[in-house]
Amino acid sequence: MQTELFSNTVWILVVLFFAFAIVGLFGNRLKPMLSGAISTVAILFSAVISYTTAYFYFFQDGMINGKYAMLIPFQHEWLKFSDTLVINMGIMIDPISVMMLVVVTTVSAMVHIYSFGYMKGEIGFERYYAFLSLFSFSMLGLVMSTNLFQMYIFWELVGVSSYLLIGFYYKKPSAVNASKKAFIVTRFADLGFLVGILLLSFYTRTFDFTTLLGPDSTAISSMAGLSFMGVSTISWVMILIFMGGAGKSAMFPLHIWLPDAMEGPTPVSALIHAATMVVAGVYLVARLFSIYIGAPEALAVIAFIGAFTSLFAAIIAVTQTDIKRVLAFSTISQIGYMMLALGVSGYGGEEGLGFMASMFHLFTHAMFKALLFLGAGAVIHAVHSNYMTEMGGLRKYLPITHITFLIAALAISGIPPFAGFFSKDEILVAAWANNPLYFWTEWFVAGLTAFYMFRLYFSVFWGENRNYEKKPHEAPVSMLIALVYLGIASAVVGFIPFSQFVTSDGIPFDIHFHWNIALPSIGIALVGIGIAAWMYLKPGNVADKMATSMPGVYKLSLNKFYIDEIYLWITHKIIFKGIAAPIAWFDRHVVDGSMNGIAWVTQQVSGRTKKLQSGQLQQYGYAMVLGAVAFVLLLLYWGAR
Amino acid sequence: MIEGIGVFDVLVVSTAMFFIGIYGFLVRKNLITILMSIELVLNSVNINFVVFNKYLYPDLLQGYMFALFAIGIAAAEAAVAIAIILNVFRKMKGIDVEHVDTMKY
Amino acid sequence: MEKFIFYFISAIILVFSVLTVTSRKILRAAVYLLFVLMATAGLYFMLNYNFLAAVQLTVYSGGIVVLIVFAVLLTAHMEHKLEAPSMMKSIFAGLVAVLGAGVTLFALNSFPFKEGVIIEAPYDVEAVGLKMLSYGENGYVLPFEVISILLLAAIIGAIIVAKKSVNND
Amino acid sequence: MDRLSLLVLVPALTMVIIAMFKDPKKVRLIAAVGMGVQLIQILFLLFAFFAERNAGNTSEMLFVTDVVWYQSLNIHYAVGIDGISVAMLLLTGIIVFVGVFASWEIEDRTQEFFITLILLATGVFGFFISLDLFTLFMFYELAVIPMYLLIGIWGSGPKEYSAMKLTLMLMGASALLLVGILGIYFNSAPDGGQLTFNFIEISKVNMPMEAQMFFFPLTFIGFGVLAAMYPFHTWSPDGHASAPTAVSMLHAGVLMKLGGYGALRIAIMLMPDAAHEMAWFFIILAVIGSVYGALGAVAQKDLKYINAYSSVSHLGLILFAALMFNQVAYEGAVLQMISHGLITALFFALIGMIYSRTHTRNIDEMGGLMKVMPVLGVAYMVAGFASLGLPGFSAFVAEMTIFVGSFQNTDLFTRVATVLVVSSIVITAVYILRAAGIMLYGPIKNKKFEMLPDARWYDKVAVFILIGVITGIGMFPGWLSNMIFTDLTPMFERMGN
Repeated sequence: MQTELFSNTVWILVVLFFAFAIVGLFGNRLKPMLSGAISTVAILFSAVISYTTAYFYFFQDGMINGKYAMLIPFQHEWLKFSDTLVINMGIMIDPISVMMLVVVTTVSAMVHIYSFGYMKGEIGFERYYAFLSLFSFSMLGLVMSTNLFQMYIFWELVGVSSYLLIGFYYKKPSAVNASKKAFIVTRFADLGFLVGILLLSFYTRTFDFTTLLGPDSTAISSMAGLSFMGVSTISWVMILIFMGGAGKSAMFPLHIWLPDAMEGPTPVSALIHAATMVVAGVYLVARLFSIYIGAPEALAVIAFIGAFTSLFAAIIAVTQTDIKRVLAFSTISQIGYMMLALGVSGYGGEEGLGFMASMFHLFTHAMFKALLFLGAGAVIHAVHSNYMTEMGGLRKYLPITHITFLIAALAISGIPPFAGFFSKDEILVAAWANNPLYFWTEWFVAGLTAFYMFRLYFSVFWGENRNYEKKPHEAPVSMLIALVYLGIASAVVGFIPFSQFVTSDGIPFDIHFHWNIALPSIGIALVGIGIAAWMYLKPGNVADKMATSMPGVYKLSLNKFYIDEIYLWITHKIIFKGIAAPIAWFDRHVVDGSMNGIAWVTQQVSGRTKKLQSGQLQQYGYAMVLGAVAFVLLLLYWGAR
Repeated sequence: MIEGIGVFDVLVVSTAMFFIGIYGFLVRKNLITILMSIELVLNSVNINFVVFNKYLYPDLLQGYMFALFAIGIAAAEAAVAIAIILNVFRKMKGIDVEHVDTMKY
Repeated sequence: MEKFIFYFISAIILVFSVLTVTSRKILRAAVYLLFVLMATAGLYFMLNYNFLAAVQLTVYSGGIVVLIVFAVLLTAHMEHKLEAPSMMKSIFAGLVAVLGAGVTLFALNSFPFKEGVIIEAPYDVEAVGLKMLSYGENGYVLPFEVISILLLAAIIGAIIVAKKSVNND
Repeated sequence: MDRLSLLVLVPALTMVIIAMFKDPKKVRLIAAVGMGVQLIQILFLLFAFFAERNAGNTSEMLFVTDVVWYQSLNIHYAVGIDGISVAMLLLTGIIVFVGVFASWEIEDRTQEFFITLILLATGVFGFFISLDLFTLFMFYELAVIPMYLLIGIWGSGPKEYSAMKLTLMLMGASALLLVGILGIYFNSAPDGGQLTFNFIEISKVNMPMEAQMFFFPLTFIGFGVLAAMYPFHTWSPDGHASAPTAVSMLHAGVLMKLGGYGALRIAIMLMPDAAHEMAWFFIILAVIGSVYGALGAVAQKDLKYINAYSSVSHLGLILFAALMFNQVAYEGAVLQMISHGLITALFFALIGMIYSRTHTRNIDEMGGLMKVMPVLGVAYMVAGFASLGLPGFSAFVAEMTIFVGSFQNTDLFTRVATVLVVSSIVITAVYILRAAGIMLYGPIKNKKFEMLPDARWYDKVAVFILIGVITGIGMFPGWLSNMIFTDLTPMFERMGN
């Protein structure tokens, strides 16, 4: 039986968890290199298992009756709420989870290797590797979840490992703030996810994907006819769940944490904030896609937010000077693509092209974006600066980095035959089929992408030499291994016939190449590259002139449309100063004040009362006599009645 | 039993005496004079006991005995009171009742 | 005749009572008190309770008044005149006293006293003494013993309280 | 001697033995041994409990002992346990044991301190095993009163004020409670017959509705004050801030749970009809408590105040769950009591340890402590993650159980209330990470802090035991939640749902 065949996949999680536990608990007693080696061996082991799993799944055993099946080789009851509402811990093997296994373990393994060189000599080397293992564990647990709640659990765990890794340089206040921001923003988004899960599970009485997504799922029918504030309940539920995905995947307006997350070590940015964790939102939507199909409003929201975000982030990326931030906004923009593709997709066969394109883009993007980040890391490692204004002419010093970076830049710009071209092309096809407006937006964004990537590329690797304090040197071997491996991947993965493996309903289909879409997109990419070359390749200040000629737009873009400031204003002025501080005041002075007030009144009354005990004998005498008289009078009165 | 005098007549006398004592208790400042007022009060009560015994239950001795004991107790009370007054006088250099309020509150 | 004597004694009691509480010379007040107590003893004689009257004379007039006089001599000068109570105070206290007296008398007046049949059996000292030491019905041996202990305690207490403390501060 | 009475006897005996020694070292050791014996005893009890249940003993209360105590009012010394009380006992045992280690550095009147502390613990143990409302109330008072001494004598800051405030408010609450309990007693036999204090017996009868409507709010508020129900929570921040470490731990960890336990088990279970009628009002208070407490914590600067408000927030969740009339939510309430007890005890223990080193609790004066005391820093982060409901820690299990349970109520009012309560966990993340960020990370602000020592062995014992239990429950919640769920069934069914 197929299910048993894949049961060894569970070792991926076990091994990584123990790697985390060992390195995390005893790391400070081990040699740093040994800790790193433990983690790396664990992730390489996982990668091997993932690859074999992928091989066996896609080529040997996965297909049942012409359809890639959803297999659950391992499952264990973890927490039981009621007879049907049970949280299980298990692993699920289906096309997208297997694809994600490959992506995550590949990038993660490369990052582990790369970090040997990049993080060498850092304080907390073993801690770094412990966190990497924790992240890999959680991310793989997330992609292989058998039910929504397990997914939520690992979802939170990747959030926390992201928090830990962003805040790795914990003595740097900016890193601490960035990590906090990332955690809180995603946590806020997870609120929607959680409420969505609760609602969905309330209607369907289950968390399990097999029941939720299976052919006799009640997810859509159970909420049929229900609506809330004019929108059908299922759309509310799915939009809430998407909110969680939007938070993790840095969709507008929850994207603000991702650029700041670049405060973490660069390999971490490559792994978590470019290739794997940030696409968890895309994965979530893809995972629940068969339910999303029943919620067209939710899909429309996803498509719109995806398109808007991709445009918005691309515009910002054009003006940033910190290379990691350019890449961060580029990531946001590319994830916007994926979201859009899901939003415009239909279900089954050719209809589901968007779904397949989204997954394809997720796959290729992971490769080339990780490569871009790792390349940027090599550059930063060489010149000890993040700012491209302080770089230039590095191609002579860093030849291998240069080549791999170029491959990645071409890939993301959508130049054939590199990976990005194929996946982006499919997305554009899907967008065209749904709404030409989306197509033109994304087409324009493709041009912007090519422009800002080559702006980055030219200003870092070409142009005049800067006076570097120390002569930049090529990265160590461990880093180059990762760069080269991913470079090759970025160059070739585009040729994978993805629609044969990953489709919305598990049934493979053939895709047709659309020249009418591909040519304009190649065209605009070339235009973008050309403008970048014109502006940044030649000496002279074409770019500066452009910037000064459009000061408003430039400033807006440079300052990321002031979204951060708006959030800062909301959190500081409204939540801290406007709500929390008044509540604290209210609590101290009104609630507690009234309690103290009761005590005060009691004290005053007793203070007054005790004065009666004046020590003046004759006052007591008066009281006694008058009291006695009063009693006698009362008795007489009653006696008379 | 006094010819021509009813129980009420005697009680008028004792009541008047009682409230004269009360008056003295209320207006006097010197502790000794207050003590004297109290003796008046006690005395009037004794008269009551005796009169009740004589007029209402002449065959019994309760009121008589009670008066007897009350006199004994009054003696004890006076002795202790005067001892206290002397002590107060020594401690406070005076026996003005308005100043004896150390134990208030 | 008896009626007249009663009125006479009553007048003495009331007049000297008032003088006791109003006299501004403290020693005189003590003497007035003595007169009141003696008049009371006269009342007891009239009621034919001779032993009680004798006790009243010896213990009250003889003992207590002497004690008071001693106390007066120990605490005040012979010629010291007490300050007169303020008008307000005496009026107010007087009102309270009159009110109390009024209420009491009203109550007494409205109570129907049933006077018993008078048995002119003289209660001589012997009868009283027997009663006092009898432990049968209507015997008073227990109060007698109690009061003897009380007196002892009072004597000791008076000594303890009145004696100068050793560490005189 | 039955085994439940031993739970009261062992601490009592420990007190007697402590009273015979003056040397602080010996006193500490005796206290640790005594409470260790107590903990082991509770673990055996737990196993015995499971053995009985697995053997098919389905009676509601196990190991019951019932002795008449005062005949004319039918007061019994009745003890027994079910899955809920045994879980609470386990919590108490752990926290008291750990609390002894957290007060290892008490030098002032060590002997008296430990006697009072264990006296308090005795009250708590007694409370959880009592089946008789009168003995229950007696143990309740026994637990509340030592608190006054512990804060007033060994506290810090405005300790007399805090001790007074805490004691007076709790005493006021117990006055309400006493009225409530007597009310229950006098209505315990509506059809005539023997009045009883035994709440298992009472839960089998239907109290008259008018009586319920009168006595339910009294009882609920009486217990609610102890569970820091808004707006009667203000004793908690001041009390915690002034209390010595172990007392804060015990108080927030266990004593406040007496309130939750009582509110659920006595107020709601015995008077379900009135509870149903009035639920809306108390739900509003609970929601306010949980959101308001969290927001209040955001604005605080003193670590203990942060944690005290956090407790208000989390106990709001317990009260909220208790008012949901849903078995899953009840299970969540009990789980949350245990989870919050452990986590908050860990927090207070760590705060105490940090305070004893830095001599300040103001987070603005600290910074970069992670570098100086990594063990305590990491433990604080773990506590923080646990508190904000991260999977793998007990709070996640508890909170999710509450949320899943309360979502089974379909009306819009509870839905909105639930969503509001869920949002409090986001705010929890804000204040936890804010405090941790300022205190642990960044550069070291105060030069004096650079030489501070990290955790000592007794600190580590305390911290590691708590972390172990929190993660243990968080990773393997099944046995606990099943035990609680099963034993809630008879009660729940009698409530007529």
